[in-house]
Order: sequence, then structure tokens, then C-alpha cells
Amino acid sequence: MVTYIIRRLIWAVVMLTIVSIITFAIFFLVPRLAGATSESLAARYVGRTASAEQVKIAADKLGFNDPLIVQYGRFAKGIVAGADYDYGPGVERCPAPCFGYSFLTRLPVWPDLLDRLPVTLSLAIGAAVIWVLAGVATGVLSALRRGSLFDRAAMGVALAGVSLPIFFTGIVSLVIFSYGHPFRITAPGGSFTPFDENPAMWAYNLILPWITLAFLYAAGYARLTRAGMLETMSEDYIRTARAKGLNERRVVVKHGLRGALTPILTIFGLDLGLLLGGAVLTESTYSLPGMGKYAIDAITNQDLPKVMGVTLVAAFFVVFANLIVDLLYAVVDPRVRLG
Amino acid sequence: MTAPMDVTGGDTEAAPEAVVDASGGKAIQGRSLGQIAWMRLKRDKVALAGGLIVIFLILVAVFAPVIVGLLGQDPTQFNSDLIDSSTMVPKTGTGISVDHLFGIEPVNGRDIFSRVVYGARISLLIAFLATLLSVVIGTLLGVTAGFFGGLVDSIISKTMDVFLAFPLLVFAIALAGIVPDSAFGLTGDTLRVSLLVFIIGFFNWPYIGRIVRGQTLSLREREFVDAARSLGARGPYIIFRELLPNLIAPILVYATLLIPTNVLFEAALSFLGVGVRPPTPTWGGMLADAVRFYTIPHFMFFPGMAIFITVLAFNLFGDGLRDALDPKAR
Amino acid sequence: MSFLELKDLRIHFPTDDGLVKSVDGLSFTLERGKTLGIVGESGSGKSVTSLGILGLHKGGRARISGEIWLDGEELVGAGQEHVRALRGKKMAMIFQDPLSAMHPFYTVGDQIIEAYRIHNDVSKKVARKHAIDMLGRVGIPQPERRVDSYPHEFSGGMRQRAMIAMALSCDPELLIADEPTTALDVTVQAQILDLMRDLQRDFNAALIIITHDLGVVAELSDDILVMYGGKCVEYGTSDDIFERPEHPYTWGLLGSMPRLDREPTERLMPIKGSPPSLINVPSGCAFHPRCVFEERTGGRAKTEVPELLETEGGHLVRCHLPRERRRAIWENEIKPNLEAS
Amino acid sequence: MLRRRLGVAAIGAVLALAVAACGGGSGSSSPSSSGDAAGGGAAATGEFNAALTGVVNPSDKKGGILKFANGGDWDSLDPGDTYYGYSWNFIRLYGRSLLMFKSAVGKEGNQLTPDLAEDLGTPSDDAKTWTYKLKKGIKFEDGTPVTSKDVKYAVERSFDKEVFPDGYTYFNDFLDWPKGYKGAYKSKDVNTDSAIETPDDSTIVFHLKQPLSNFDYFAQLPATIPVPKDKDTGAKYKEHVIATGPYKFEKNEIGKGFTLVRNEQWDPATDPNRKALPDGYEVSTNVNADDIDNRILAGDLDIDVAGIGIQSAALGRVLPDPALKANSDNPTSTRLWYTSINGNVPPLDNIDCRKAVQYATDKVSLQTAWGGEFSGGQIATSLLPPAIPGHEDFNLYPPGADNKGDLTKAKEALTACGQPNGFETNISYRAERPKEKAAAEALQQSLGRVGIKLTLKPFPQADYFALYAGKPGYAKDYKIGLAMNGWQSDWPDGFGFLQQIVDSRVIRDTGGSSNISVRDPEVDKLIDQAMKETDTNARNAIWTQIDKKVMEDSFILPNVWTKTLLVRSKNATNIFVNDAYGMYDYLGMGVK
Repeated sequence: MVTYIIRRLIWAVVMLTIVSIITFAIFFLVPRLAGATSESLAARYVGRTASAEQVKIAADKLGFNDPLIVQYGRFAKGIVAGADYDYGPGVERCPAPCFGYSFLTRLPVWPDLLDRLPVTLSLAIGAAVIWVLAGVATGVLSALRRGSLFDRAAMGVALAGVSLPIFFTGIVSLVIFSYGHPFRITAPGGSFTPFDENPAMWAYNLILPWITLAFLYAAGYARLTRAGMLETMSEDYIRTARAKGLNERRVVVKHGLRGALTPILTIFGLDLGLLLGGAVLTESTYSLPGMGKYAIDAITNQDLPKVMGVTLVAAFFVVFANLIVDLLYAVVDPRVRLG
Repeated sequence: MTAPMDVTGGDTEAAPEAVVDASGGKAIQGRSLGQIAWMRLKRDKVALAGGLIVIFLILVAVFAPVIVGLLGQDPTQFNSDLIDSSTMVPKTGTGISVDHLFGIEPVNGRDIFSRVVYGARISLLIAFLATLLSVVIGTLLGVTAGFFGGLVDSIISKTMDVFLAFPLLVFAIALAGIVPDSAFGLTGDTLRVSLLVFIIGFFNWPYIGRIVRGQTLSLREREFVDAARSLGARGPYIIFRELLPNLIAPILVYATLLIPTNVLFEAALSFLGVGVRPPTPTWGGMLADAVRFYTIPHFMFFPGMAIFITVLAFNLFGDGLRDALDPKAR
Repeated sequence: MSFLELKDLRIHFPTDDGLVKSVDGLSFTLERGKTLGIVGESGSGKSVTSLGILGLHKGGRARISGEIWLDGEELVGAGQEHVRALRGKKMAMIFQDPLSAMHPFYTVGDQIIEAYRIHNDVSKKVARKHAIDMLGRVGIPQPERRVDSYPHEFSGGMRQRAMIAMALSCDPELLIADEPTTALDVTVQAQILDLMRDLQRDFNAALIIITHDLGVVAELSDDILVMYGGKCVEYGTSDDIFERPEHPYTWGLLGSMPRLDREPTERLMPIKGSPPSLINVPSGCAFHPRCVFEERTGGRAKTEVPELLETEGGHLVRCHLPRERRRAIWENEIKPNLEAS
Repeated sequence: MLRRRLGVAAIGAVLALAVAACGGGSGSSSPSSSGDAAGGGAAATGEFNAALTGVVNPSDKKGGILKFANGGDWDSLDPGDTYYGYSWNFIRLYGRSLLMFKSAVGKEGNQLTPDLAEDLGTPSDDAKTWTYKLKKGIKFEDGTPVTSKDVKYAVERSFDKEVFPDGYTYFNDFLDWPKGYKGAYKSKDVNTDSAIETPDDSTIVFHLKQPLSNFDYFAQLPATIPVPKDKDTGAKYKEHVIATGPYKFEKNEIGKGFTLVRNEQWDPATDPNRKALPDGYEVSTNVNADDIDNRILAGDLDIDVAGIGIQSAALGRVLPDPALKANSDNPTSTRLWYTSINGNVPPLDNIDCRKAVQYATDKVSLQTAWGGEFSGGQIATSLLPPAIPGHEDFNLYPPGADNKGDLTKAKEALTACGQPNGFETNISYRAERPKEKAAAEALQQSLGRVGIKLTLKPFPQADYFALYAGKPGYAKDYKIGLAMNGWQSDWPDGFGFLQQIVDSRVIRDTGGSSNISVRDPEVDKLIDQAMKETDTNARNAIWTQIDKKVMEDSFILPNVWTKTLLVRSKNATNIFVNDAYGMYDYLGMGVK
């Protein structure tokens, strides 16, 4: 077990390194292939009226004249060992993990990311709770009453749910429940209230994105749960459980659900991992200042350190979620051995 | 993620496998898998409806110029005289008239009907081609990994892990945003479509790849592969003659279900402004334009419904296809 | 009244492809301490029958008619909850493939404890002790250790023993074993069959063994019921079936029965073709498309459904061939062949 | 469903107005302080555009909190870095520069008035030296007195574009810095007296490389807001700016928002310009723009600080509704949206081809694309916006009676250019800007009428000038014949408006300049002339001349002079538009 975890952690680091190299290479190379020079790259970070000399200084300062490998090395070293951060009047230590500092605001990226994280975390986890509860419950009921009116209706809604783009449902929800509404449910955009500050406001501001996001996922989970339940409930061991004289509730919950939920656990882990890296569309639609919005803004401004930071954090969540899921799987399914 | 886990005693990837062993025990004899599937599909009215809508949409896309010639006008044609120049919306509210069946867009007065019809072209073209790309790469690498195993499998599986760890949407936006307007000898719509196909298709292949790899792993142990091997057949022969035919059903199902995902992906990129360039109409782009005028939901309705119906139709059809090919899932 | 009596039991399933008549008018009786073997190919309706007795088709899509009397109680018309309370307690079942029939996520002990505690209001501790006892009784070594193992950690034979322990945990009066040895290899098969015989004696339960293999029931059964296409085609004592079989299908089964004194690949009386569709049951005698002697009925087999008629002393046969003809064929054409080899 | 909801909201607004109207007297046009504090005696004027010419809801009532929201991120709160008009409007609340624009209605707001300084600058040495005297008794929020050295330091630090990338480079370009000077951080011990001298704590002297008749406009730039050297944290200073104005930062979360509270060290006696009525300000950033509109209309938000006016959706609500419209204002700002016509890209190197573009343009569809006559702008026929001295009404390329273009003239021009059937070229715009996209599409349509085929080329905003449209090599190689562009004057005079967009010497091969098409040595010469001219009227005449020359060259296709539709806050008093910023003046406002 311990060696397995260690091995997985090493692999996780390797994977993140590869992700960072590819990200770096793409953002470094593509603009140059498009004809950018170090100076033209630097020009966008010194305002529109800077002199050629100032542009040149900035290009040197930002390290644009160094080869790719040197630039990447500097970036990687910052994450592992920290870096020195020149904020103007002096130099400050930017402790590890130092993701560098924004080309545009000249502020370190890491505190920014830490600042955005609670938003995405709140959005993802709140939505996850809703979609797991709603999706699994609907799926189980649908499976148990296969062919019933409820089943058909629920599956119809679920299919519609997975077929609707979130930027469409999001806007529609804003139009109906928020914009210009006298009793509007949510205050979209910039109105994130940290949980520890005011739990009620926290929930109030997030309820609409939660529901919209959860609807999309709940639909998928209802379908998955239903299929899983149908498959599990036709397993031999369910027949055994019934033959033992268990009542139906116990058969469904203890024997059926346990089997059906195990694969869903895997998918849930991966979904949550992806979402924690930034719910790009949801955050854009609701103007939530989370990781996804951060990523989009960073891309718009071509702010490489920010893009690198947010990509790596997102990849970290995916890799980490995978590890957790595999460990959990071993706990849930005794047949699985880690090695 | 699958590699280091080992399930003793049972095959956890049972669902797709069932596709292969047809209907157990119910004594439906003498019919090929395809016939059985078609029989089941014929009875699934909902899936058939989905299939019909899919065909309809494809026809609409193919014959867009004809349809628009009959019922609309050039999708990039402005109708400024129908627009209220102070509020930028159509003078009649929606602009619906005999000439403009779905009304006109705000600001420029372009015919919504024509744009929705032409939008189907981009949407379907990109979704199909991207799916094709994913399927080709995913199948090739999945079969290779599953068939050869060992180091090859390990490398391909790890590559898939790396791909799956990328924040896909962020990456797609970034790439689509920084690629200049003429590159690789292509320009205009051709370049944008190719680029989007590449981005969407290239980053989605691991999903197909994993399924194909799993299938190949289980097929590899089957008797007929052993038989072929004992007769001296070589790797490529076994892959193309023995494995691939047995993989067609699951690949078909997952490809059909990947198309709607790709439709949504393309719509999202267009919505975020990194899709095909205007004035070429795209549903995501129309939606993005309409959002500015959300007080008149009319503008959002048609592109939104177009996306919804297309995705829904493919989902319905894909579900039906899966059920038809995999009776266990019913 | 007998301990168990089935009267004209019919279990039909409506499906997309049509109505599946899995069990179509089945009747038999069984006493405590006796063993009945139900034999037939897969799809003949034997498993559906056993699940029907346990009431496991209730609440599903199945259409059930007829009567099932267990110890003076009618079960077909009884409430679901009532039948559920009987399951595991009064009647229990041993399934074919113990690996899939046991829940992979719970230990063997947990599953036995669960079965015991549903019907007995005891503490977990007591139930655990009982589980260990049961595991010991079915011959699992070191039961106090194995009780915490998961099914996949057992060997095939051990799993089936555990399955039996689970079925017997509440001391049932009716035990149904559905292909209890099919998934096991030959040496283990014999052990399991021995075990079941011993246990039946100890528990004095009525036992139904369901199998496609006449060899399994040969030693164990008092009576044997041969099923084909959802119907009983021959019923009689073990002696009747093995010494004086009268149905061509039974002859086929005897012919394909593996024997230690015969070359295993040799099949003197193979049954050609495959089991009938239960939706479009062949007209007339369901067996006629595969019956070697069909033309000797003068065409009746194709049009007329034969009735299950008594030949002598409770030996029932469903065949259009006249009784004398059947006996003659058995004595002259079949038996010598079987013995000659 | 939606309509009904909106209807309810609209009725609510009408009721609110009616109630206010019952409260008493009609609007006034001067900041009379007669209103009694409690009764809300100062009523809504209830007239469209009332705040353009008068103060709406005049009041001297102190207290309350004003709520601002920003649809995007604040570019920077650092006085040495910020480069947005709204930010310069707002910065006067916490920072005091040498001079400032008057907090006054309309054109009066264009006047410079002393703030830190006792008076406007004193030029000498043929307008190459400018001297300012500081008032006594001005302190930082920590009580330290402000000296001329703090102002000098503030200007020196703003030199460093690597640390402060957002800002302008006027001081960098015009002051006589020592050779190789890199700013306060990188050239710490360099003597900068050649550029700025501080003979004593209350005197500051600027030395310029060349005569500059309008240096007073430089002196109002936020870069002259003093920064205490020992509190300067460079790039991080924007997280806590040390205030000199009536308000200081209480809490500041970059990317989310900040709050301002009263600065006790601010002495009203030194400051005749600021009333400082509210007790504080709450500002949130990155708020959904549509939500801002709705909240302002609903009354739980006061100001969209960016001052860009309401979004298209709210426009459809406000304009048709007389009650809502009466509570809004429609100022014209000093921003011109235009299309650069790149003479380096054939066949646009031929002046007749460029003229064909001018004639063929449908100005009405262009105006609609920019947002219509209220939130888009006024159709522009030349460069200088009406609010800038030197503006003259002229139209060299009359676009026909209906403003939809003169196709006959366009075809004639095409024939003269040798392209009678039209030609093909590309038009670039910033991908993130829907209005630029719409304008490019509109041009594509209207030029298509005479056979000029445009292909749309969107580029990322961040790289637009540095890599693509603004990079001469790229624009030429990839045939970016037309480029969507826009410019807002840094201050209301010809220099502030024209210099950056028509002086060919600002064009660099490395890209990044705003001028991407005007290359005319005569224009350059005229600019030099204007900068030397100390007589205001003569100077303005030169700017007019430049405007005409560029239009004759047809290097620029003016689209619109921006107009914005601003909705007045329901809770605020003293609402008026200041022409210097083209938006509500944030300094005078109070809370009802």
C-alpha cells in the first residue's frame, strides 16, 4: 500500500511535469511561430506607449530572450525552490511553490490562485452534493420502477439535461431568476462571499450556479446510476439476497446500491477533479471569480505565468483525484488490490 | 489509471463486452449481430426519432444553400433598415415576417433562419470530423496498447493519463486563441475548422482509446485470437482481421455518443469567441451575440434550440444504438 | 397433503419479442426428507420453477398462475411480504455459480450473519458464532479465520460450501439447489454432492436438485422430473427414469450422460438441434423437431400436444408414441447401445 | 414570463419616480445647497440629459455609503500605473495631483484647477521649464506632510514601465532625463535634477526636452500624486495606496473590490475642490455587466464606475420607457471609434482606393454596430470629437443624404484607383470586443456593395497592437488593409487626442503603437508646430488643420464619437456629467 502510494505520487509528479512542459512549449512556441519576437511579446506588458528601449529592458527582464529550456527551467525551479521576486523598490523572496509573477500586474501568481480556489471549491463541492444526491436518487428510483411514468419522465429530463449547453441554461437561469428580478435569487458576479464570513450569503450567491451546474451533472449521474442499478439488480448476488429473505429496501440499498455506486465513485472522482481545476463555462456565465474565470482572463491577456499556474493546479486536481479514487476503490471493492 | 489496478476473479468492464455476446439464452437464433441490432433499433421509437432528426439535420447541413435559397436569404446579408438604430433591435421586436421565418438578429438584421441553417454545417462538420479523428487515433493506439501489452501498453496508457489530466477546455481556448489566422498553408474557415477539428479530436481520443484498449485486452484472450495465432497469423493480420471487426460495435456506439459532446464543445468554443470566424454563422456565436440582448429571449431561442435538438437527437440515437447492440443495458 | 405441492404452475414473461412461456403447467409433490431431481437443458424452465417456488418472480414482470402449496400454505396467492418471511427461513436456495451469487464486497461471514439475523433476533456476536459453526459443518477448515474472508478469496469448492452454509443457516425445511456442482471440477463435485446428502439427512429437509446432468441426480434423488420446453415430459422414481425411461428426450439425456465406464467423447444418443424457442413453441409436441422417432407417431406429434399420462405406479410420460412402442424402442434400440459401450 | 417580470420592475421604477416627484420642487441647474437634509427636497429633475447641463439632486448632506461596481478588473489603483479615464475620475477621491479637472458640470469640468499646487504652472525658458508651488498643510493618511520630493519620487517611479506597464509615457518622453535613466528603482542614485528639481519642500520644477505649451495637462496626471518613498512597495503599492485625498483604503482585494473610508488627515481647508459628502465607498470589481445595469435600475447599486453606459439589454428597457429614459443621460465622450486604413497594403497605397472606402461606408449600419445613436455614438466625419477644442464640423466624403454611403462616388474613386471592380483586403478587430466585431461585419457588408471584399481577422486583444494590427511588418505581410481602432483623449485638447494616433514617429517596427496607418511627414511637422505654439487659439487652429490633413489623406475612416447612456443612481445626490471624463463626476456625489 505505502509503496503503491509512493509510486503513484512519483508518477503524479512526472505527469505534472509533462503537462507543464507541454503547456509551456505551446505558449512559448505558438506565438513565435506566428511571428512574434521577444520585443513584440514584451511590448504587450509595458503599455501601449512605451519606447523601444523600455520594451527591450522589459524583454530582458521577463527573460524572453533566453532559450525555451532556460525559461522553463526558471519556472520549474521557482515551483520547487522558490524564486526571487523583484517588485520594484526591492527584491522579495517568493517561497516555493512560486509560480512566478504575472507579466501584467507584476504580482505573484500563487496568492492569486489561493484566492480563487475557495470560489471554485465552493462551486464544485456544493454542486457535487446536489448532483450526487439528486442524480443517484433519481437513477435508483428510475431503475427500480423501470418503464414507469416516473422513469420515463426522469430519463427524458435527464437526457435533455445532458443535451443542454451550460452557457445556455446558465443565461436562461439568470434571465429568469436574477436579472432585474425584484426577488432575485442570486447576485451573479463578483459577489462571492467566503463561507467563513457569512454562510447564508455564501449559499445565496452560489445557489443558482450550483443548481445549473448540478442539473447538468445530475442528469448524467441519473443515467449512470440507472444503468448501473439495472445491471447490478440483475446480478446473481441480488437474487441470493432476495432468496435469503431480505426485504426489498435492504436488497436495494445494501446489496444493489453498493455494487452500482462503485463505478460511479470513479467517475465522480474524475468529474470533481476536473471541476476543481475550474468550471470554465459556469464561472464565465455567472462571472464567478474562480479558477476557470481566472484561466480565461489569463488566456485573454496572454499572461503566461498565470496560464501556467492555473493549468498546473487544474492538472494537479485531476491527478490527485485519480489517486484518491484508486485508493478509495481499493477500500470499497475488496477484490481490487493495489500493486 | 487502470494499469496499476488488478481485479481478481471478475471482469469489471462487463458492459461493453456484452455487445459481443448478443442475446443470451433467449434462443433467437441464426441472425447476425447487425440484424439483431437493427431489429431492436426498429422497435425503439424514440431512438428512431433521434435517428430521423439526425438524418434531417445532415440533410439540412448538406442542402443549406438550397434551403436558404428557397426560404431565406444570404446569412451574412444585413437588413439595417429593419433595425431600430437607437436600441439596435428589430423595429417589430423580433422581425419575424414572411421573408424572415425566424426573425432577424439585432444590430445588423441578418436572417436568423438562414444563419441557423448554415450553422448546422459548421456544427456537424466539426463534430463529425473531430469524432472521426478521435476514433482513428483512439482505435489505433487502443488496439496497439491492448494487443501488444507490456511496454507499449504502458507507454500508451500513460500518455492517455497525461492527456486526460489536461484541463481540456482551458487548453482548447488557449490554443484556438493564439493560433494566427493563416498557418500551415491554410486560411479562413478552412483553417479554423481544421484547427477546431484538431483540438477537439486530438484531445478526446483517450476516451475512445481507453474503451478500445479494454475491449482488446478481453478479446485478446478469446479462443479465436489464439486460434489465429496458433495458425501462424501475425500481429497486423490479427488486429485487422480478427480484432477490429469485433471492436466495430463498441466503437460505433461510443463514436455516436461522442458526436453530441463534440457539438457542445464546438458550441462552447464559438460561444467564447474562439471558434470559426464571423460572419460565418455558428450556433455558439449566435448565442453569444444574443446574450447581449437577453431581454428579448427570441434571439437566444433558435440557436439554443438548434444546439439542444442536435445534441439530444444524437444522444437519443446513440442510446438506442447502444441498447440495440448491448441488450444487457436495457 | 404433501409438504410441497405444485399444481399447474405457469410462469410467463411478456417481452418485446413475445410471451415467453418459461413454465407451462407444471405439477409435482415432494415430502420432507425426500429429494427430487429436476433435469433439463438450459432454457427448459427448471430454474424459473425454483425461483417461482421461492416467490422471487413476484412483483416483477412475470405472470404467474397455478398453485404452490408449502406445508399447507398456498404461496402463489400469498402476499409478497409473507413469502419473503418464509424465504431463507423455511425454504432456501443454493445457486449455481457461488462467485457471482455471493456479494463480492461483503465477507462470507457477513453474508451468513445477515441471512441468520433476518430470521433470528440475535446479537451480531451470536450470529457470528453461528456462522462459524455453519462453516465448520460444511467442512471449511479454520472457519473462525475464513469467516472474515471475501468470496473471491475462496476456492470454487469452498465457495460452494460457504453458499450451502448460508442456505442452511436458518435450518430450512425446503432446500433448492440450482446446478450446485456445474461450476466445479469433477472431484469437487463429488465432495459437494456427498456433503449435500449428509446434510439433508441431518436436517431432514426436502431437497430439490436442479441440473442438466442426470449423473448428478442419479445417486441423490428419490424422484426425477424431466423438463422440456417449460413442461414436464417424464416423471418417476429414480429407478423409473434410469431403468425404464419412456420419453425419447430422457433417452437422449441418458445417452449424453458422462459415465466413468465410458469414453468421455462418445455420445451414443446425441440430441440433435438446440432447445426450442419459448416464444414460438413448436406446434404439437415441443420436442418433435428434434425427436428421432417423430415419424413413428404418424404426424400427430406435429399437430397435437401430447398429454402427461401415467404409465404405471406414478411414472408419468408425455409422448404420442404408444406405451408398448416406447418400451420396445427402449429395450431393443436404446438400452443395448448404452450398455454395449 | 420574462416580459411580465420586466414589466413589474419597470412599474416599480415608475412608482419610485412618482413618489420622488411628489417630494417637491423641480430640478435645478446649479449646485444650490438649499435642499433640507432630511426631506429629500432636492428632487429628480426627471429630464433626459438633465445631468449634462445641471446638477441633478443637488444636496450638501453628508454621510452614507456610495456603491460602485466595475464590470471588469480595475487596471490598477496605483497612481503611477492607472490609465483609464474612469480611474482618473475616481482617483481624485484618494489622491491629489498637482492640478486637477474641476468637479463641475459639462464644459466647466474641462478646466484645470490647482490641487496640490497653489496655482497653475508657471512656464519659463520658452515653455521648456514649468514650476509649481505646493500648498502648505497637506498630509498623507499617516500624518506625514507632503513635500515636493514626494511628487518628484512619484513621477520618477512611474518611469519604470516594467513595474508599471499600464500607464502612459508622457513624462518619460518629454522630461529631460539623464541618459540611460531607468526610473526610481533601477537607477536609485542617479541625479535627476535635469528633469525634475525640488529647490525646497514646496517647489517643484520640471525641465522638458522641448517646448510644450500645454504642460499643465501633464501636471494633472495621476503620476503627480505624491508617493512616500518609504511606503512604496512597487508593483504591490496598488494593494495599499497611501492616500492624500479625503478617503483612504480600508480593505482592498485585487480582483474583487475595495472599500474607502474617510481620511482624517485630509484638511478641507487646503481643498476647495472636494465636498467629500459620503462617509465611504464600496467598490466591487468583476461584476457581471448586465447585473450592474439591473441593480442600478433597481436602486441597490449607484454607479457603474467604468462609465461606459448601460449594456444593450438594459438599453432596450430604458429607451422605450419614458420614465426610465428621463432618469438617464447621454453624454458624448472624447472617444473616437475609427478604422485605420493602412497605406502600406496595396491597393490601399493608392489614395483613391482609400477614398473609395470612405465613400462606400454605410455610416448608419456602422453606428448601429457600435451600439446605436444612444449607446454607440454620433456619426463621426472627422477625428477631433466635438468636446475637444479645435473640433470643426466638416465632411470631406459626404456619404449621401441618408448617410448610407455614396456608391457612385465610391465607384468613381475605384476607377480612378485602377480597381473598377473592387479589390480584396482584410479587416482586423479585437476578438473579445463584440462591438468591434459588429462594426467590422457592417463594413464588410457596406464595402461589399462596390466590390471591396473584406475578410474578417479577429485577434486577441492582448496582442492586437503588439503582434498583429499594430505591427507594421505583420500588417503588411498579411494584408491587414483595415483595422478597427479606437482612441480616447487623455485630456481634452488636440495634443492629448491626436498625437498618439496621427504622428508617424510613434510607429515602431516592433509594434505596439496606436497609430497604425497615418504616415504623413506634413502631419508630423504640424504636430511639432502645435506643441511649440503657446497661444491657445493658434494652437487649436493647427490641430484643426491636422485633422483635415489626415482626412484628406484618408488614412482614417472615422466611425463614431462615442456616446454612452448613463442611468442615474436612485440614491445619489449631485449627479452631473463632467466633460473631462465624459461620465458622471465621482467627486461631487453624495448620498440622499
